[in-house]
Amino acid sequence: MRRPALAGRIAFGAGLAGGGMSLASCIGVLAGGSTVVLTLPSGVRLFAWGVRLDPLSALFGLALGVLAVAVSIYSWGYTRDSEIQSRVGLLGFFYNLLLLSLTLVFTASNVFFFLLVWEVMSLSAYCLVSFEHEKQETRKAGTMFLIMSHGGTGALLIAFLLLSTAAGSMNFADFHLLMERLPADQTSIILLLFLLGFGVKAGVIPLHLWLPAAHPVAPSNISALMSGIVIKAGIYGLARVLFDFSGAPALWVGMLVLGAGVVCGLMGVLYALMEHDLKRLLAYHSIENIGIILIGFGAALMFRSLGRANLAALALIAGLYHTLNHAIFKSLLFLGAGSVLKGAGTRNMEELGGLIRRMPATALYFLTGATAISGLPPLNGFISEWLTYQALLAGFGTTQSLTRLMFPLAGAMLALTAALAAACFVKAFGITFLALPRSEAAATAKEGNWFMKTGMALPALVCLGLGIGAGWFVRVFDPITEQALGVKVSVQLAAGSGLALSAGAGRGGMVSPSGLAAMLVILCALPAVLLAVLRRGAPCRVGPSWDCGLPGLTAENEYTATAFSKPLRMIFATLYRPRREIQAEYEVSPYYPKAIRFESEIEQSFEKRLYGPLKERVLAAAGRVRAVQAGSIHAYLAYIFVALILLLLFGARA
Amino acid sequence: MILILLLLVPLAAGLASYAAGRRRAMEAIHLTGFAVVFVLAFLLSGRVLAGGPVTIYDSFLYADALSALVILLTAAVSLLCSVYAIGFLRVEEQDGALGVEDGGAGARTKLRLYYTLTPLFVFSMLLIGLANNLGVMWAAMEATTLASVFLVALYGKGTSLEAAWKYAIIGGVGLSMALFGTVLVYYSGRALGGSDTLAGLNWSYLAIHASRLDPKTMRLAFILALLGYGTKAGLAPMHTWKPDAYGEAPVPAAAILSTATLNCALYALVRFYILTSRSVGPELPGGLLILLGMLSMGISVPFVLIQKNYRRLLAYHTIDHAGIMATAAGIGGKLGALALMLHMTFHTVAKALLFLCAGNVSQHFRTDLFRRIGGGVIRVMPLTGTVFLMAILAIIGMPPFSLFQSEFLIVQAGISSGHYLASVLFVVFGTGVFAGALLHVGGLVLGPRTGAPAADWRPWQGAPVLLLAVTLVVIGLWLPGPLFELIRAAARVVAGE
Amino acid sequence: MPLIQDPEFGNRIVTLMAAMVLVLQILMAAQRWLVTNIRIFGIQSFLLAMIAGTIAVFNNAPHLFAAAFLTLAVKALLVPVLLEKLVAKIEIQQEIAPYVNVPLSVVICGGLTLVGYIVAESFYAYEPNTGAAGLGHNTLAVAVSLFLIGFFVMINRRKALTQVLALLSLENGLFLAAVSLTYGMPLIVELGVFFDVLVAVLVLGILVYHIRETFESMDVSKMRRLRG
Amino acid sequence: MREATAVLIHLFLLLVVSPLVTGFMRWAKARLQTRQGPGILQPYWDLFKLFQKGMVIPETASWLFRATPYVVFATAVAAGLMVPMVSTFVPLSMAGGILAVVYLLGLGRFFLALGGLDTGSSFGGLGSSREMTISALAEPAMMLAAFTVAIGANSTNLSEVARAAVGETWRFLAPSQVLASAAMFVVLLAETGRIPVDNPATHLELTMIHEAMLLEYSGPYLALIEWGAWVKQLLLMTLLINSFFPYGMQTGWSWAGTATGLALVLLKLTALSCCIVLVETTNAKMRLFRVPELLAASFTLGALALASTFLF
Repeated sequence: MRRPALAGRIAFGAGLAGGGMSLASCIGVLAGGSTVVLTLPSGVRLFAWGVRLDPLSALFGLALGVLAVAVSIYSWGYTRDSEIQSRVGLLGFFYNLLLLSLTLVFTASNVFFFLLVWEVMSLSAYCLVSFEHEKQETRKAGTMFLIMSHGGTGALLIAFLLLSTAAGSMNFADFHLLMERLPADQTSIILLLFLLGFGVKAGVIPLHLWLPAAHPVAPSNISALMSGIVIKAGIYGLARVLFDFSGAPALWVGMLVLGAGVVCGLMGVLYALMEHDLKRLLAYHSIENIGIILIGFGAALMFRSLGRANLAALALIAGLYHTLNHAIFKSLLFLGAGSVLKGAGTRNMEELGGLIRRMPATALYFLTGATAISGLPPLNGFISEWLTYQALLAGFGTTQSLTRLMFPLAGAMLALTAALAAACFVKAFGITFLALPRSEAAATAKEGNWFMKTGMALPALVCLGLGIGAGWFVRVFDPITEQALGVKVSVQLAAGSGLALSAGAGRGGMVSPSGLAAMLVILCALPAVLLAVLRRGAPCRVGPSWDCGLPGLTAENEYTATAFSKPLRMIFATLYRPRREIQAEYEVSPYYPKAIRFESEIEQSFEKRLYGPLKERVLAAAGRVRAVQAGSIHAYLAYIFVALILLLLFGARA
Repeated sequence: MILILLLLVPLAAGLASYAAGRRRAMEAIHLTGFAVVFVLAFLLSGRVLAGGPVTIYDSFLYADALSALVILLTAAVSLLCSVYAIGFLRVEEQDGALGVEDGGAGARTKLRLYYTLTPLFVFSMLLIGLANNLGVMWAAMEATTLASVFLVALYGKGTSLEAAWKYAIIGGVGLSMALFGTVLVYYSGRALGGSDTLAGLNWSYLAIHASRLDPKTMRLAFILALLGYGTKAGLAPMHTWKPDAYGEAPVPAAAILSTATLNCALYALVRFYILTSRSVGPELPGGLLILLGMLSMGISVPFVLIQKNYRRLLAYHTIDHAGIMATAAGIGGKLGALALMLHMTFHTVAKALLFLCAGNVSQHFRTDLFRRIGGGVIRVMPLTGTVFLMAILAIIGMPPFSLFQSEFLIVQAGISSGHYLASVLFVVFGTGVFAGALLHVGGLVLGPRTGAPAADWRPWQGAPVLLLAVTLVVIGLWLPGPLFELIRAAARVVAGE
Repeated sequence: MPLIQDPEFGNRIVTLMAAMVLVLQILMAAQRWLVTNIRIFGIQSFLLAMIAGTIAVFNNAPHLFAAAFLTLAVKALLVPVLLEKLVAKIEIQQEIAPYVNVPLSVVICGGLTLVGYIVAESFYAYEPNTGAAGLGHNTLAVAVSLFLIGFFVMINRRKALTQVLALLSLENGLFLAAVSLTYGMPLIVELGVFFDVLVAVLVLGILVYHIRETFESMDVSKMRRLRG
Repeated sequence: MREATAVLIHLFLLLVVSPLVTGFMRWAKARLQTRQGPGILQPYWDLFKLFQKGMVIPETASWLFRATPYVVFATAVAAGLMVPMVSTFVPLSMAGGILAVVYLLGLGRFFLALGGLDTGSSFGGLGSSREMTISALAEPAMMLAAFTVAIGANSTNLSEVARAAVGETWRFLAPSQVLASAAMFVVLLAETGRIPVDNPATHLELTMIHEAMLLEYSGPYLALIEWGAWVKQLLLMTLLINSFFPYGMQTGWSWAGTATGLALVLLKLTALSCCIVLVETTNAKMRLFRVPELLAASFTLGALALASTFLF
């Protein structure tokens, strides 16, 4: 507290070290395919504290490790010379608590310990989200987050305890394929509860309400962790339950997950398009990407139900790969947004612009993240989407029933989602970083310091690496698929000695990210060199953009974020139910308005039509119940009297 | 000897305070008395843990692990509240909150009343724990009401009188039912030898011969005792006096009421539960306990959600937790009993802490309404604000705090014994209360600063808060071995091993 | 065999007196003069003391004499006197506007008596009609009815003092159950109970006084500021 | 040697023939509208002239503006190298199939849209916004059509697709193929900026889509982008042709076969161009907000195509 510099160094140094260790141990496990089991001394006596690092845990630990390293370095710089600096010790405490609890969530080996660290994770995330609690928005978001998260935990509690009662044990190790042995209806209930509980944490629509509220209000380095890895805890839970505890579930489970994924992806990106708060936009994209992950999971479940283990492995790899990818590029994007926020003082895109000149490094890294999240080759987002498509494509042949139409339709929706995401990131990057600054703050923005740049460079490099090196990297998934499905598919997946990915033997469909990258470099370089050589000394001058003959191009002439997304707002008006308001002030004639005020707003349908009425109903009902305690002692005595007579009669009859 | 001293010390402290009448002297007596009581309770726990039940005077007083735990908790809370009360009442007197008429004479009378009645109140609670005879236990329970009525009415305002009246009348009716139940237990034991003597109502005697008690009578007896002691514990629909009494009593008294008194009432219920389940089987008493428990949890949800007054919020919270503990008792079995005892311990720590925090806030802002304060307590009173938020998170079942463990255990017990509906409702109601409490207390504690920072560190009020806060954190992560053993032993008593 | 040693005779007398106690209780529910109520309560308590004495004589339970004496002293004499003094002090005589009017109250009391018998029935079915059980059966029904009617009166009346009185009469039901079912409780318990009753009356009396001072009314239904 | 020849032919088609196709379409359109019109070879002269000229870079633009032409050109050519033209041999078959083609084109579009925004003028933003919207809406239809052909071939690899298509003589008559090709045709119109979606000839501010993004480009940069667009058009057309009407495609290697294949491809391209020109002259450009209806129709066709593979 008193010495912020020291506090920051300790806090983020610890985060860095922890992240590094996590990375090392996870890589060890994934490389060796072994499982590390450890029982910690438990202080609460009744319950064991145990950790188990198996391949699935290690994958998530890997993502966490990368993020912890990058974000810790970034935070070091980010918290300097900011309002947070005076409270950096507290921030560091919760930051490290969050990292610790996340690590333990991914590795907890029994029900009690899992739920304990799960809630600690939520709690530390709550404290971090509410860190700047002076703002009403922040408090509201934090509260909503914790309440929804707790509700989800309730569902998990019941589900886990039903499982543990059936297993007669609290240990995850005893839950392996447990659900295959339970009656079908019980399995259904348990699975639904799990989907509900983990769905809240992952931000699956319609349980997502907290996500776009809570992620943006946290300090940006925390937002990076929240969107990057905290929501992945939900995905981890789903993966653990669906591919470890559950055997081959009923077909409808896969269909449900797949459907949820499609809806989630599409709705997420559609809402993101309408945002011009940079961080909220990114938060909605998290929902979208969770959807893409779920498409992979859903397909894997369906394949499993249909008895196609190899395909299931492919789909599972697609989902998990995307999980990892999203963790990395989303945190990269949030870190970039943090730099923008720190440099220009606002997250509102309508006040930004032209930052590419003032903050070149941030712009480059943000562009990398934007390209990756849009699923464009040769970065990592493309790989996981490609794998997802391949899985969906192959799904068509797995069954003869009408169900198979789900796969290509899901594929088409995925394509739409990805294309809309690209549109959205053209907007996000273009409006924020390109052309002219729209405000004084943006015009005088400052580039982040060296730590922040390093913190962003790291995930950007990983994005590239996971893209180009996909053929080598898929091997990492072997122990996971072997544990979950009993097959190893990396040999079929990796072609051309790791230079390319194949969709599996017998099915064509190959892609070589490294080849694509090389080709793009060559094809860009060739004309560039040719032009440079052939046109040496040719005139090239800098002039003003076409301003329609008006005196000079100013920031007011620029397209705004709102304008950019207008076509889509009109096209999807059914979903958005936009409301707009135009006020014009006239001075001389009605043809020459002096000033025009334009306001456009879309309806937050889930808030207005689902949660709003729900909240109102509950509160109204509570208000009516309040009449019970109206102050009349006679009424109070009457309650007891009635209870007495009823119970006496019951006791006499029974 | 410990048993006698345990009863004599608070009794003497009360009388001595009355006799002394001067503030300094009363404070000293108060503090010393409770310190001694705590030490004695500590020793008693040690004795019970080491050598099993302790009895005296032909088993007139009897302390097994269950009693020892309840007494230990009572003594601990009383000690901390007595420390707090010294600071609290001094400020109240200075601020004129106790009345300024007659040059402060009214305030001094009230101080004297407080320092006299509180030890008597605690005395009667200790007697509940120590009495072997169910009738004596009943009388002691009645005495707690009588001793605390004037504590509730201490401020002498219209609302305090209203609260005191409701407390006294509802409590009186409730305890009449409990007495009826006690009479019926005595009646059901008529077939046993020695029923004419004092021993016929001794718990230690009845527990041994419980299987021979007349089941028909025991069933009615349990229903009446459940309603009676349930009133005292604040189970719905007999809970209505609670928010009024807790909201109006001076904070330290309210803290004792909502922790120690609740424990004592539950203790009495559990004693009846044990006898009844041995006589007629655990289904009926267990089912009724779960029914009332669920009702209590359910009724507290709407009131927590739309609460305007934070002290009443805490009261509804106590109703919720009374329901939780009743449910745990009703689920029963080894797990349920253990969960009950753990929860009782943890709840005592957290709830006492909450009341003390609420007292600090209430004393600084001079209002109990959320709306008037508006928020930002953490900026005005950093320690109180932080601890308040922490404690509310703890009590709504957030780990790493301890109540998470006991609630987890309750649901586990519920599901493994097939009480699916109860378990699901438990979770649903828990979430509702969670939402309301977080919403309101979060709004109260967080936010921009609304006024000048409060007077700096007040040792008398700060120390107990800090101590309880540390305890709360520590027992969430590390439960001391002997305490855990005591809890386990108490749970064994409840589970009837 | 002299009458004094015939338990059958004792049972008859006790049952008769119990029935009178019940009638008094219903009377209390039906009429509204405060002082009359206090006196009815006094008579009721006196009858209870007699019942205790009778049982002590016929069933050879000498410690019940103590209970009888205590009842006589505390409930039949001390409490009525105290309450009457209080009434004189606060100058209120009549209960106005109960929630349920008199005829309906009486009907409800009848219903509650029925409940009392249903509850007592469950004991009766259990044990053959032996002497003590027969006594228990009838008097238990009366006791439960007393209890319930007292409770009902508490709900039905607005005045603080009537509530106190009703609470006491409700406890009379308890006492009846205690003496007739079990020939009284152990002495120490009895003493405790009586001490509590005495203190309760004092405490409630003081409260009533304060309420009267603060609210200038004894109508507890007006105390409705604490809500929600 | 053979492969080198094949690659050379491929590159020849991509880079050299693509302007010709555009020239032919312009010429044919002019003829249909009874105009004289420019000569068929006009695109070559345009390119030649543009590469000679000097450049004006907007002062608001950043390095991204300069990088965009290269990326657009490179992605188009790279995608072109994965599409079979004359034979089922595809130069970069291993680098990716239809998904890679779609996503590479997406990458080019991404940068083009950013380049449009980078100028700071409203036109650039307007063009970017509309282009991204329409292409996003075209994507699911495109993907469904791609799925239909890929399912037939059990592969997303385009050489496999073509091989499978060649294998069955009358396959193009299957309902699924007819419907899918119709869907693909609509997508083709949308992706290449043809009437009724966009008018490649217009420079009217309010109706521009693709052209609006290029407004600030001049000289060699404009040349590269235009060229890239033509390459993209050609590759999409061949994709349509070779997926659904692959007659005459070579599966092996022979000089004669290659010659026939080349001739046939040119013939089919001419035919397809004529179709496009017909559509363009007989239709008016749609309002921007009617375009989704067209694309929805295309999507439905694609879905029906899939359903019919199920039915037949």
